[in-house]
Amino acid sequence: MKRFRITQQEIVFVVFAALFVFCSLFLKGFLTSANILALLQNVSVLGILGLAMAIVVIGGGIDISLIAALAVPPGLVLQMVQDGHSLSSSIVVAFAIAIAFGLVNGWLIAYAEVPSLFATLASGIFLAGLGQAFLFRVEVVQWSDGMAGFDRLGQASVFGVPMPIILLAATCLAVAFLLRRTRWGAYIYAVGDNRAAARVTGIPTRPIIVLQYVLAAVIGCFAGLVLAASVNSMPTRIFNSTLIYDVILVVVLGGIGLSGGRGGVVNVILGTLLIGTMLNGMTIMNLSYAAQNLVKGVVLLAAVIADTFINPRNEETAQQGDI
Amino acid sequence: MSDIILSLEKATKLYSGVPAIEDVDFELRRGEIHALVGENGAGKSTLTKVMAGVVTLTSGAMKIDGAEASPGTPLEARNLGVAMVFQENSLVPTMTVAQNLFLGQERFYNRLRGINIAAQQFLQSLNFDVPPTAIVGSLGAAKKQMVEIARAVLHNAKMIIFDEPTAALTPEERKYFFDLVRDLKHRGVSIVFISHALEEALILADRITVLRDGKKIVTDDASKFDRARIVQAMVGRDLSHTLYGVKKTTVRPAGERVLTIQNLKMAPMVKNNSLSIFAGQITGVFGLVGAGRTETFKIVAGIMKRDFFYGGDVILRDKPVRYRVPAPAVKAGVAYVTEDRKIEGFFETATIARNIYLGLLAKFPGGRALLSQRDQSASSADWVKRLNVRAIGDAAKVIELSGGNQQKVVIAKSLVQEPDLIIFDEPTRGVDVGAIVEIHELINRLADAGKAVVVISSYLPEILGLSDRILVSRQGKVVEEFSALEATEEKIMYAAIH
Amino acid sequence: MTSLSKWTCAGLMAAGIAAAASSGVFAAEQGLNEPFQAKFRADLSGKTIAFVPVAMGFDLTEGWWAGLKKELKPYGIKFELRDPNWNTNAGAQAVTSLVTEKPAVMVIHNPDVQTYAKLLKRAEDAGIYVVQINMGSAYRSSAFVGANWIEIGERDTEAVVNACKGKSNKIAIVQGAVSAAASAYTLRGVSNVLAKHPEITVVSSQAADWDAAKAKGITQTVLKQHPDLCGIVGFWDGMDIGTAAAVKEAGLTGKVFLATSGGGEHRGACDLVKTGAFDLDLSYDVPTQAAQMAGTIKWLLSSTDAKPGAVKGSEYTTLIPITKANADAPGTCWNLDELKKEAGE
Amino acid sequence: MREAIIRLRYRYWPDHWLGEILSKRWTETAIPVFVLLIVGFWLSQSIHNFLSLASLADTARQACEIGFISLGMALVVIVGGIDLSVGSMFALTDFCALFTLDVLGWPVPLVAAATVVCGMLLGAVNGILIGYLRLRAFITTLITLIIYRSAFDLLIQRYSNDIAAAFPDFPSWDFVGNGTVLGVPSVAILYIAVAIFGHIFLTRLRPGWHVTAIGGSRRSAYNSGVAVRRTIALCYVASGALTAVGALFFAARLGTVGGDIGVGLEITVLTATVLGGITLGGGRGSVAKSLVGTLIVLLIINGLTTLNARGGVNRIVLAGILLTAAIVDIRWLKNRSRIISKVYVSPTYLALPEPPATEIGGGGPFEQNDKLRSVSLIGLGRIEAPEDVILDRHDNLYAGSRHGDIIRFFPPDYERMEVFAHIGGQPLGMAFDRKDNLYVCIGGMGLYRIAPDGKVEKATDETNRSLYSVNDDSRLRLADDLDITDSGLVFFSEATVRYEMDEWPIDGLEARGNGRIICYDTNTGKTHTVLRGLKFPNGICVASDGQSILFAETWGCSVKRYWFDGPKKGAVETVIDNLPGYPDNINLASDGNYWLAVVGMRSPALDLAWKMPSFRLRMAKRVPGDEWLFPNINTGCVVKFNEAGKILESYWDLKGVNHPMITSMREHRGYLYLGGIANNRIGRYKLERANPNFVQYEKRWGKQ
Repeated sequence: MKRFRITQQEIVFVVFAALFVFCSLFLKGFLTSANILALLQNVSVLGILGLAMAIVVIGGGIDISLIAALAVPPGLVLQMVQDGHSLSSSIVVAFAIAIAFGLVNGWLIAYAEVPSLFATLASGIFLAGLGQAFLFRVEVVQWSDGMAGFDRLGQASVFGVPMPIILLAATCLAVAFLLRRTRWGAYIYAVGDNRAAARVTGIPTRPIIVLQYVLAAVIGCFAGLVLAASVNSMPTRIFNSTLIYDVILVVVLGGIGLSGGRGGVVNVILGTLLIGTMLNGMTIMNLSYAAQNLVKGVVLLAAVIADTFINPRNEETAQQGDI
Repeated sequence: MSDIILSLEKATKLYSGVPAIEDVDFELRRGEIHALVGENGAGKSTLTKVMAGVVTLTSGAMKIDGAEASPGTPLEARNLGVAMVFQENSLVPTMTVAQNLFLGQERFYNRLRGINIAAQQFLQSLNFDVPPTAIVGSLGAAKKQMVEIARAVLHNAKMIIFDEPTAALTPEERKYFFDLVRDLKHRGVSIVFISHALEEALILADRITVLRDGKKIVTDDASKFDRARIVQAMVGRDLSHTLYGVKKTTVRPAGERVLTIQNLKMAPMVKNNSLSIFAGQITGVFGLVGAGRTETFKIVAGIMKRDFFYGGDVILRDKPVRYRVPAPAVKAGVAYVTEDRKIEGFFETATIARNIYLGLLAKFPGGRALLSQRDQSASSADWVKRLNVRAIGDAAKVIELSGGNQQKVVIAKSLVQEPDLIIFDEPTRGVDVGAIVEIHELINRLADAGKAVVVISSYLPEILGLSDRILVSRQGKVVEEFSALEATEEKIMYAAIH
Repeated sequence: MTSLSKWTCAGLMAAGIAAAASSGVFAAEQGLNEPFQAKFRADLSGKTIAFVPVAMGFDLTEGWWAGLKKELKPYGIKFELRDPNWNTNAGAQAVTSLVTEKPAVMVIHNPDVQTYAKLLKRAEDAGIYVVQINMGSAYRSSAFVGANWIEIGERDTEAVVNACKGKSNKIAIVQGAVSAAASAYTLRGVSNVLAKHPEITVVSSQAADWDAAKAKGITQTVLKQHPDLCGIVGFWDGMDIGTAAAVKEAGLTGKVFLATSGGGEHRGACDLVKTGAFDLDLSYDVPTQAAQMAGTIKWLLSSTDAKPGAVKGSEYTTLIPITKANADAPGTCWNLDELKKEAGE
Repeated sequence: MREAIIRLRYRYWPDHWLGEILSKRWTETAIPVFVLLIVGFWLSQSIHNFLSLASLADTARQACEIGFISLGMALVVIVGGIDLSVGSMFALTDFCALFTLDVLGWPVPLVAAATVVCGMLLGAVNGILIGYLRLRAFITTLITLIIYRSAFDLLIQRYSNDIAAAFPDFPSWDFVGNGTVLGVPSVAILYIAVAIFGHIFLTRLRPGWHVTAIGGSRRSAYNSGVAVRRTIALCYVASGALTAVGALFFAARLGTVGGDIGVGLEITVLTATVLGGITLGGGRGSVAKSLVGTLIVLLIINGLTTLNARGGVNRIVLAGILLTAAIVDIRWLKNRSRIISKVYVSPTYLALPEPPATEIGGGGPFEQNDKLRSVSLIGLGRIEAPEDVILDRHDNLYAGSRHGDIIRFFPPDYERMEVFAHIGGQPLGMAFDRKDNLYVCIGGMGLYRIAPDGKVEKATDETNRSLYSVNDDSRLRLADDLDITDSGLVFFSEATVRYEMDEWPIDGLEARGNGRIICYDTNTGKTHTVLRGLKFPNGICVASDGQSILFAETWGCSVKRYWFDGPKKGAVETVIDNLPGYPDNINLASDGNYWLAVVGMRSPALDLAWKMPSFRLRMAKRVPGDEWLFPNINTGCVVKFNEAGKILESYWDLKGVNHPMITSMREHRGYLYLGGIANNRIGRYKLERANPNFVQYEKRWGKQ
């Protein structure tokens, strides 16, 4: 009975492979090492954010405030350096803010028991507002001389591999290590799988939930620094964009169920690759942005529908509040 | 009109290729009470779900009133005159009692006052004291069960299927229920009911069908059965002497006092409860559902919080403690094995080994940041062997195991923490007979090893068979204490009710 | 002369004259009473100006706001700011409620050509002057002050086409948001020029939604496929930071000609031109726009016949092309912090 | 002095309202409403023309547009899903409206229809995917959000110039966008209509029930025969349609297809929905909650904008209020039932005079004796809880039982018994009418009538709802005793309206006038309440004059008389004011006097406690319920009193061995038959000096 089942992860892999083969065959210039690197580089920030989201989703929550964590603390780094502070102290301040933000998120969700969707929605708005009102003078925080050298984080390359890809890979390894090899990783899975059981077993569920959101905020902040370094500015308006939806798609599409306790780094990589291949292929085809979105949406929908047909859910196995 | 209201011929239902019931022939006569018994997984629930239209047969035929029928939804089944009271509560927790009662046969426009009054009339006419305007989610298990039963009766069905209808009822309410069932029978309604309490089947039923491993073993008049014959048919071997063994003749002496509870309060379930637990013996805690037993010990284990003001004291080995979360309780050597393993028992997508290892980690993190694959396999191999957990492979997820094996994993997850005070809450609920015996042996071994063991159960034979000392709980507090030597079913039951 | 130095000079001169006058001539004897200035002051004092930008918090809107305050505050004009923060619906609501509150003038920065159009008509019918800034709407109000996007598109493209002479003739276009008026008009300007230059091939023309990261991603891909690209037309310097970063990353700085446009704030424009990120940045010089608006408002409020809705006019901004040649020159760019300081914020 | 203050405080301050109000389901929304009031107050203070009609109308237009979408979202969330695609649907339907109007030139009604149909189609895509194909709502609507948005982007690229060029000038279109009826914006009128319908839909109509049921428990709904898939799909269609309606008004008001129309709208709407208290996950929610949430969010956003707040400040304040409200609301919902259980019991002040002496040798009419020692027993062990006993013309003895049966014992020895009728509930008081129908008060059910052939009929189970009662008191909870007048009026008492049948002792702890007397007219079938605010009214007996009834107030330890006819009609008068115990049933004696059962004796401790409401309040909060100080109801007596209320004699059973408890008694042919609610027997006592031919209903209505 088991072996006939194909998981969503495998479906996404099949779709990705098919797309990749299709693009390689029919698109001139797709299957070149330069383009593949460009493909990866274009989605590396998305991938890093996906890892942050994955930690939270595996732990049974969701973090809508990730984009605020991406935009505000790194923006502050640029702003502080612009105002004459040293780069290192600015980075320390930024990470301190990210950690504090994660703590607040975690507290709201674990202790005040506000549903994660709502808590992070509101806290994200709060952080974005804070940045907009008090931290930045203009929404696009520009690079300044004090940042010299820091742009290597986004623009350098090692052995021809652009830095963001290396950073994505490093984050993947770090997160995979955390989730698979450490006690806290095991706890995160346990909490996401069955929070009540984890509690009864004696796992400190609330601190673990707080930890998830702190990790997410810190990784989000890191992604923001990479983003800022690669475009030489921090467009904090990115908070208004629909980037968070792409992040959720990467995670969920990769096969990490929103119900928690399932999936891992592999799923994020898969989701990221699928999105990356699609976007890159369509950019090569010179499709307009709107058309790209349309195609992206339809392919995603097809993948999700395929999953439903292969792994049908019926009234017997349906979960309560299964959104 | 034939005498047979419903019949199944060679009924087979496959779940993903695995038969849940196989070639079952079944006949239900008009106006009879028919008991279905069998172990967990024997196919009772599947059989009844087929009749109620929740699942459809893979092969075989079903006839209702002589006509071929295969209801695809509960609605179709109900239109054919079949109503069912489900084991897993099938009420809508966010709606009122009255709404739940009429759900499915409501009118297009429903006057709220009208349905409230009608619901009250109906519930009271069955002598069920349930306020019609209460939200179902806020009711206790017994009241929910009453609403559930009332709903099936309200549907005016030709046959009603009850799946474990009396589990949550007090003896008083159970009596009303029996009267109700007999009354229905007199009105010509056929009753199918599933029960774990074999005595009920023997008292109430006209005929009994025993299922085992998805196959029908025997159907016969109830008068031709006794307890031993049913058990033998259920299990396939004679277990009557090992299961719920004969009355104890010796008891273990009380060791050191491990736990003292004084005036513990948690509104509205626990009311000024006081008791003591000793090492080296099994303390059985008996009480009806809603007597506050589970809540009291959940407070001890830090799973629930006592009332903030005037909440009373929990004293663990002469030291007053007040755990707000279970983690420190676990560290202090208190283990609670839950009564509801699906909700707070195990991690369903994790393997057996990981489940057990998580228990170990939670108690002895000891600065180990990294997981050790070796520890995990060692601890799990040890406990899988000690508890005789049967699984298809090491990578099997716990959700795929049978109820008994799931329960063993939950127990192992707690025992790996080497607790001194172990609280078993309904340790054999939903566990097959073979596993019950094993779990009972394990509990006895723990007490012999000097641990303080608490067994909470609402099943009297289990309490009497296991305990050295019996506490009886009623309305939120312990009201009576017996030595196992002096206790009888009558005495305990009297204390639990009056 | 650039605007900043112009104002500084003007300010100094005015101060000098005033000082001379007070100490000298007027002290000596009574002069001629200028007949209109009292009425002018009376017409302005106590009036309210409401500003509805698309959002505050970027160089353009902050600059306009500061510039307006600097010019008009001394005349006792009161200011209302309604910041919809990129939310069109909230903006429409703000404009709607302003119509009932009846300020003397509304300065409107349209998110698109339609959303406010009906409301602006209602406002003028209700007796409020409407000045539209930079992004016009379908409704023509008393005044439009702003850049000529078609001209921007044309001049940027011409510069790119020139730079491509003798090279591959492949260019890319990085648009803003397709639905935005600024982007659509600029694109028209681009195609106007391209129509005259059939030798140019556009290898990519995509919308980056005013988003630097997206612009970078698009440009990266384009550059990987067309390393011989000779020029890029960008639609906004705030977004083209990303385009420039992609160019730099590909090591093509100086080889690919990047033309863009923006408000001319020194950090976003001159500094980036200096570093070579942009080769051409057409600036519509926000302080000048603000000064022009202020002048228009003064005229509208003090005029006797220009009733709201009765007059309609436009003031297209004269563009300042910023290139390496003038990026260092004082007055080419302006400084938001200083402007804010002058406005007393 | 202090006592007087306490008395006045408890007489005039309605303590019990707190618990009753909190028990109302709508108080779940209390926190959001509270926040809304604060926000509204704050804005009206800081914005000078905030409350002006024009300003309110402006706010209303936008609020109602968003409000439509919130309603759709509420519906989807209640059914257990989520709809993230509303923003994009809003944009597409807005485009649809303007495209058909400006480009295709359709007439306005057709445009409206087309827009709504377009919304329904878009919603149907979601509905089919989520309802029928069982996709997950979150991910599905996330994807359709992207698809719809990009479709919109592609469409406006092509058509925005055409739409921008048109300035449609139809009065009807302007009316949709800007029209008012009596100063109320057109959109608000439609919204109110839809909201009212929505409320009725969710609470009373079958499909609404199905929606709630699916959200509350999908499996239960399926098992109850609800068409789960179709209902879910239709909810998404409705969400699409409602979004389209919002977009239609938006299009008419602004006429724009700007690129960022509806971007982020799903966040606003979701925030409003959650803030209003509609739980994600389903099953809980109402139209009012949706409205409250929408208003809070919009008032904050617009109010702060008007107050010249920059976007950032606006966001900080909004998020701060959202989080605070969410935290408080979660605490509130979590502890609400616990708070109710703490505050529902609200004791009040009751001062009784020193009871008359009952001790042996103390003299007086209540002096204890042992007369009832010699009662003979009927049905010992075969009957449970005969609260009342009654005999018919043929000397048959009837008694209620705990199982809801009316048991009939046959003369002469009353050994043989049968179940005369089964009703259910707890049969309490009984009385025969002129035609030998037996009327029975059933605790928990109401008033029932049993024909002589044993056929059971419901007489009444509902009375008129009183105006000032917080609890809906139209339902009969504890009908207790009754009697029937010559003209066919059934007067029956309801002991308490605050507690259910099985909680009646708590009413004794409260000692408030929670009971009432109700009249059921057998001629018209109508029921109405005649007296309210009685302290556990219990026994009822039509007095000899035929114009008044005597009734016992159990906690008042008194017997009163109420005239329902004659010159003193409507008056109430005290007959006995200070009994030594708690009176229960009253019945006629053969000599024209009255029998009164005293169910239990007063104790000094409770008498004192009744004067100390705050003491009992503390007790109710801290001591478990079964250890509260309750009125003692196990030993009692029967007394006889005359028309003037003078006690003539009393009958006791001091040891309580033979007949432990007395709640009722009937005199019949020289015997006194005794019932007791805790007994398993009926007592029969031979009266001396009694009329051996006395049959109560023969005396009343003559022989037949």
